Amino acid sequence: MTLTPQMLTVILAVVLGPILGALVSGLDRKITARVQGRWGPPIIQPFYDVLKLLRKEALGVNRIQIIYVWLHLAFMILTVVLLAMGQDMLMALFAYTFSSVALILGAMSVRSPYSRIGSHRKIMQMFAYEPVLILLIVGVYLITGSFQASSVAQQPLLVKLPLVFLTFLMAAAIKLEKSPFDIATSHHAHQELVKGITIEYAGPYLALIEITHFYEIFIVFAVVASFWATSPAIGLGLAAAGFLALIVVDNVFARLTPMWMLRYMWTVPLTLALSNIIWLYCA
Amino acid sequence: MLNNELPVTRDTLLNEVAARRHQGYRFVTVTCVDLGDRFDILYHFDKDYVLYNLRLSLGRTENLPSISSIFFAAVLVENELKDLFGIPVTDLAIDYGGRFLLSEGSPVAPQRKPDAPPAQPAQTKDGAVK
Amino acid sequence: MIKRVFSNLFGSPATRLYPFTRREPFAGSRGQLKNDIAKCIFCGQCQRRCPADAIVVGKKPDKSWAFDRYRCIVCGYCVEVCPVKCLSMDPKHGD
Amino acid sequence: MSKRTIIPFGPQHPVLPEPIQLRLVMEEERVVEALPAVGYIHRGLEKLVEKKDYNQCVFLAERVCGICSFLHSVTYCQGLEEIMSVTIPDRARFLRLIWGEVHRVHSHLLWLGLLADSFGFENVFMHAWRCREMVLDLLERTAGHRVMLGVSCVGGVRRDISDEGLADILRTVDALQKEFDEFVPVVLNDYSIKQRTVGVGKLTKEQAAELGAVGPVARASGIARDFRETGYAAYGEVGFKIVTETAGDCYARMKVRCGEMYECLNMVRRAVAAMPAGAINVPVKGNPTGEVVARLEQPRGEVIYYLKGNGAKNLERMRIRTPTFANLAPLLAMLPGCELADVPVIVLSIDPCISCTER
Amino acid sequence: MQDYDKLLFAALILGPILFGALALISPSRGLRNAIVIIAAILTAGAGAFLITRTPLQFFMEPWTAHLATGLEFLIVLIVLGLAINIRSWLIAAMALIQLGLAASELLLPGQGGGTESAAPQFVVDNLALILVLVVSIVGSIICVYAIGYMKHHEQHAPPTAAGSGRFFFFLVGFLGAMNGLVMANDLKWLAIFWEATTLCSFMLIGHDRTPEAKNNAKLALLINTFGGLAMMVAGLIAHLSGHGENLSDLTAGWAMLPMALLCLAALTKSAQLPFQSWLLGAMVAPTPVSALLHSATMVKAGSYLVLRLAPAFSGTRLAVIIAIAGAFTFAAASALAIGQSNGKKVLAYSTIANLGLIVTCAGIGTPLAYAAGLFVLCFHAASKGLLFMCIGAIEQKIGSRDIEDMGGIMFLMPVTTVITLIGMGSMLLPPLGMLMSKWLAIESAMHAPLVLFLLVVGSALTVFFWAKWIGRIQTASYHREYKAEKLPFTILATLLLLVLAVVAGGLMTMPIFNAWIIPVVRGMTVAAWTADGLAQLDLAGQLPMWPFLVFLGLGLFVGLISFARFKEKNVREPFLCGENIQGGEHSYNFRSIGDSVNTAWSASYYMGSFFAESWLTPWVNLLAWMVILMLFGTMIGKL
Amino acid sequence: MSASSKSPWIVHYNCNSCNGCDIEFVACLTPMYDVERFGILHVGNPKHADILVVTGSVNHRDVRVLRNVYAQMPEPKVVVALGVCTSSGGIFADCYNIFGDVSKVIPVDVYVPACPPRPEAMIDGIVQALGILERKRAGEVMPSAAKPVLTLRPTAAAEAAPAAAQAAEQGNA
Repeated sequence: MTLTPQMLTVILAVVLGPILGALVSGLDRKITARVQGRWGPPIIQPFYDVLKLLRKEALGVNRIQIIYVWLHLAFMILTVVLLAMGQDMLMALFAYTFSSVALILGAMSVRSPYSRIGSHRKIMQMFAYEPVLILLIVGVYLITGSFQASSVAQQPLLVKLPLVFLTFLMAAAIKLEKSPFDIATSHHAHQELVKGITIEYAGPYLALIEITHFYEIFIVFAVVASFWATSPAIGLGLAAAGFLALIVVDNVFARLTPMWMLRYMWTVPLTLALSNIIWLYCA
Repeated sequence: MLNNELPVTRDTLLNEVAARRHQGYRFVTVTCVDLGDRFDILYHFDKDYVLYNLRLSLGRTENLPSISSIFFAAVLVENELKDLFGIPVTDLAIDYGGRFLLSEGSPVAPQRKPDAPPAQPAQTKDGAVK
Repeated sequence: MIKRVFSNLFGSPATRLYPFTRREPFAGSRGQLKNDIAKCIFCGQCQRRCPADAIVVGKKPDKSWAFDRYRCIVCGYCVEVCPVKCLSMDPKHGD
Repeated sequence: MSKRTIIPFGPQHPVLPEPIQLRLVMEEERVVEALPAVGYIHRGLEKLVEKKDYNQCVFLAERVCGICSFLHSVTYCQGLEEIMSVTIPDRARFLRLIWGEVHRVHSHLLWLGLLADSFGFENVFMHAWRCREMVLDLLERTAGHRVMLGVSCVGGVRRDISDEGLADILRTVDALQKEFDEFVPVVLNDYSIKQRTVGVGKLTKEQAAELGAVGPVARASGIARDFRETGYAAYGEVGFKIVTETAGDCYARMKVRCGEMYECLNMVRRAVAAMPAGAINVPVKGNPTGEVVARLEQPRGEVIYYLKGNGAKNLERMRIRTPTFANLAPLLAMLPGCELADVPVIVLSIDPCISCTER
Repeated sequence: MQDYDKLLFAALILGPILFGALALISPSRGLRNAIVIIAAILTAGAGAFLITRTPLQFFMEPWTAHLATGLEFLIVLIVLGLAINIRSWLIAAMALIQLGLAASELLLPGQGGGTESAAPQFVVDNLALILVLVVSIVGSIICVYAIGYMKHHEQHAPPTAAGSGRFFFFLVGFLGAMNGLVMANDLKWLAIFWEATTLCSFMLIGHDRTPEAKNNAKLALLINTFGGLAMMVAGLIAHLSGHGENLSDLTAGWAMLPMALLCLAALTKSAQLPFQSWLLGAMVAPTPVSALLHSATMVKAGSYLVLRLAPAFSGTRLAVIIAIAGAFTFAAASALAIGQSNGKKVLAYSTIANLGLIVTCAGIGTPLAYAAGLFVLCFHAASKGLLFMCIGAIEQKIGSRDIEDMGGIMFLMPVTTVITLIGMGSMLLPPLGMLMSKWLAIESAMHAPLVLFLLVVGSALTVFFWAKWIGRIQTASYHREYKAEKLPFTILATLLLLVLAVVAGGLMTMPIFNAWIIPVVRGMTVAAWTADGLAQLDLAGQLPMWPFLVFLGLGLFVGLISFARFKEKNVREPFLCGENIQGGEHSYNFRSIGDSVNTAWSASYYMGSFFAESWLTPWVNLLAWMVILMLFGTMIGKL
Repeated sequence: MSASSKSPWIVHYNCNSCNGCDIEFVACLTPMYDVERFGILHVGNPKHADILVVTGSVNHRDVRVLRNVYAQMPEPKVVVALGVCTSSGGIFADCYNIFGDVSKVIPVDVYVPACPPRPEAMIDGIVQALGILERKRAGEVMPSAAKPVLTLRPTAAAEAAPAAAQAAEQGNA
């Protein structure tokens, strides 16, 4: 069997994705610490965390939640694979959505109230960002005339989708559990739901969720970068800028309530994205 | 002796408390001192930084009527009396059943002097709650 | 708040990198109790005054001064009452 | 099954600094009923006065609560001084005021941090506690310990502050003032903080009076009651301005406490300037006989010590009613109707000190 | 036309009716069950055999035109009689108008000679074939399922309930009427079968004869008679204007007003907003009825008709409105489903939403959209039928259809629960059918911004109500004992059969799409379709399945291994802030006020402030009526 | 040091503490001390934690909570007890509602004495706990922490001045 460039991309994305995601996560923690006037953990801290978790005792409340955590990871990798293959973006989004749904269902399979409230909030989060993501795909389609992820490299999308880019960053804040949207779970867990949706996962299962989260971070910033896919340098710069913007927003906002999130996401970003889309229709 | 002190009995307690409320006093707290043969129960009220105290002398086995219907805020401290002194407080707005501060394993009515055996407070297995 | 964020980001963090950099404890700070046993007269004042019963003084003939730092609340009352001032508060905390 | 959600909120809950359980009954995320279950920090220390003499109990009173520790011991000492008719030296009164107000700044900063933590504003939390370190260092330099000052005694204070120490205090106060000038307006005007606090946990003036709210909770509801007005310690000489708000929500409570922090700094400045010379304590002889109710204003509100002595070295009865105990009933009135996300904010807005409450 | 084609035709339409009648008169339950099973096997077999014979055209003897007229009068009279019987003057009035219409059709000469045209009365093309397959296979399975269900139901039904014989007559007969409907080309025959399904559903919904059942049956009759009325008006106009009183002529002839009226009829039948209330009311019937109405028959008639007409109105303003109507229904019904805790109502709203999706696809009308519509139709029938059957079984076991009550069913009925979970998973798990169809639908809606927006909103909402329901029923703690589950054989067998079909179909979505749907769509000749559109269809078909199967398989495989390796010693109490009370299945108990024992419980979110049926329904109905008015508004320019 | 000791996550339970140790522990998280440098996170959920930080003497109601929290932590786990209340009850040892020190409920690996310990002392204790965590990870069975009492006996110099001692003793009697 010979390696085609496409397969190589896929393999690279699947292998390097979580590593990059973990590094970004570590950098995030370091910069956040600095922003708060602290020294902060080492940048490779997320690797330590995952390695430690993998070697901990695998505790659970019941068995069903275990299946879902694997599905959570599997569908996240599937999303990466689909995107790396340049396949249909909408389908990739559905795979991605199901990855989150799997986590939600896993958290719901226990009756534990914190876990369940967390998963309901996660559903609300999905409900809040899903339209924005689909509108992103619509925007790309309107520009390139194709749903294939490979088509984004044709031209710098940012030029025609500035507002969609902005709203995508807002959605990214939800996906990365940043303030003001860190309502379902959060890194430091000083919130009313403790750890919310991941509360009943321990040890290796939590490590799987973390790894999935690394993939998620990778996807998010890969998408940010793909807004200027014609030039890798500008794309990376864009990702870095988005990354910094997210950290700043995280640090200048309190956590707000789920209802506020719904109200906000269904008004401001949606209006912005829609107006962007509408001018593309008109153009 | 404290300043502004008024002795009350079990029968006049509620009226006096209601009178304080009517005069615009704020409920502060209840203090119980076990004198060995009787309980000395002080109800503290405050208005403009001046304390007003009602002193009730309660027999060791007597019931104490709750004032939580007049000052809701008293409900917590009355539960505490029930817990720590084993005084049966009646008509509590919220009754923790003698498990307000104490738990299983704790001594029963620990602040009650030991000479007389305590009137058994309602310490059911699971703790009765209203 | 954004101003604060950037001033923190580009300023140096406030963290003191303990245990790599240690700050000298303030003079007069109550770290842990020390007894200069050479001066001690085993009078038992400290034992009687200690609110936490952390000190047991052995009387004659077997004189000893036993200090349980796992009971001591570092209030410094014993230092205050010690008649020969053999007790002192070391500003350093224990090890 | 019911459409209502029933969850235990606490005792082991990271957003609560201390163990207390609220049994929340909710409809979706709206709280319909909240009842506290306490007793996780009940030690029974009131009874310890029978085992420890009244001088040792100064340290006991200090450890009723680790946050307002100094003010507990001061209340205790003031009570005993009243029973035993001791007049303490002027310098001791001023020192009590200085330490008391510095302590209040530390307590309010701690509270501000915890409140920020409860609505997930980590940056504010970190910054508040960073400022608080300045206060704690000041306390350690002047009193010998960061938290448990251990400087109270019946008849005055144990430890003097040198002139150099007073200058140090002024320097720190100025530094703090600079920090506050930058930081407090930012916090009070932040959009997201207002979102989380304005209109949350409303307590009307009538409710506050009715349920016996004390301290900043009462003052935020428009009840101008502050025991420092009675002029104990040196408050009469130093002068004191009461801070009140009328809205009665979490934001008002935040504003009251922020205003008090400034006021504390001013009082410390004036006290340092007016500091009289002289002894710091008077010897106290004999044992207490009689009963007294001692009251003063803690960071959280009015604290009450009932002390009864019968001529022995040990007191017969010590009874402590702390501000949080008084504020629990108002808390129960604030919770129903709020969102789950607001529960920690509301709970922390009364600045709960469960350790005080349960003793 | 071969003789055995005629036989096939008879077996599909008359067979079920005949067997239904046999079931009605059968003296014992055993015999009746046997008859139902034979009917199911025969119908399903005939349906499957039809694949080999498609396309087919049936030209009836001329005299059958009179038969049709007679039947039409008969059915309208029956409706009239029923209306008078249940004292619904509105229905009676509509029936009278229908009677008048039928009579005027006889009296007034058509411009083009009406029924004498050379068009076949019945046509089996690919579209009809798909419908026949759905009806006869899924429908038959439901009929068999009903055997076990009704045995239990007879013991628990209210004393007013009608006999099971009559129930099976209408249930099985329904399949015949439905088959007739989808194969009918002649408008008159279409109307006859259309009304027949209305009648069957009326009888089935009212089966228990409780006041609620009677009311809801009346509502169903009212709304569907309204639809029937629209259809007869359409027929009359077609007759008068000479467009030809059959679908093939209509679709070729651009007759907009009859088309709009037929669409209106279709919207009522498929319970699109604002006509959804009858389908929700139909919940009172025994569950097999719901299963049948929602998956294989009745509502599918409406969506079938829209799909049938779609090529004709493709590209017109009518199509735009139809698409909006469907998409609006999709979004609004999904939103309404969120506020429901009644499981069957959630399913009902989900049905309405998915039918809305089909209508949208028909409205969009590109090849891709058309394929998506067909896809939804097939997969929805299987999944929804399965889900209703499961919920029926669950309801009979736990005595409630409230989602919140389904907490512990994992222990009570593990088999059914797992099947239910698969059924629900098939509604949202990629690459299973429903999700793929939604994907196709959204992709095809790219050029219609409003429709697209509504679809996006709807699909986001869909996840919400499925996730919380799945979450509720799968809840299980490690310690509980699983109980052996006893299901009647017919129920178990049909559940297994259908779940196998759902899984097999779900795993082969793209092969099915490429091998079957694409040829069907490509086989149609629609003027508005461009080569570009067809290319898009092919492109969609190129979506590789293997990554999905590989990762789904891997995830499940590794997950199941960990599942099996998870041991008792790894079980911990759930996090209850440290106040857990130790011990087994009561691990959700905690100590609270005064050391009392409380049970932690977390209810699902229904977002009552946003999604309450009571306040949302009037608003969405208002909007939906506006869309309906717009539907006819587009006609004004044309007239 | 392997990954397990570079990523210690902490759950904190305050049983019966006066808050002194708690706030000092929280102070460890803040900019001045910032224990996240060691990878330490305050997770608040026993299921994610490696280190249980206990403060306060244990009262009867806390016993069950502490046991639950400890039981819900996955192996390997370490318990750090802050403050003298955890090791002996401190000043509260004689209170009626005190169950006893933490080691009567769960095994303790590190004690950090003082009332309350300084944040520096807490960091020392936690760093010590990391070593224990590492060794537990390797499968070692670690003994519970000891609480040695410092006993000083008179030295020769002190013996040489018995007269002064006796005089003082009489004076104080």
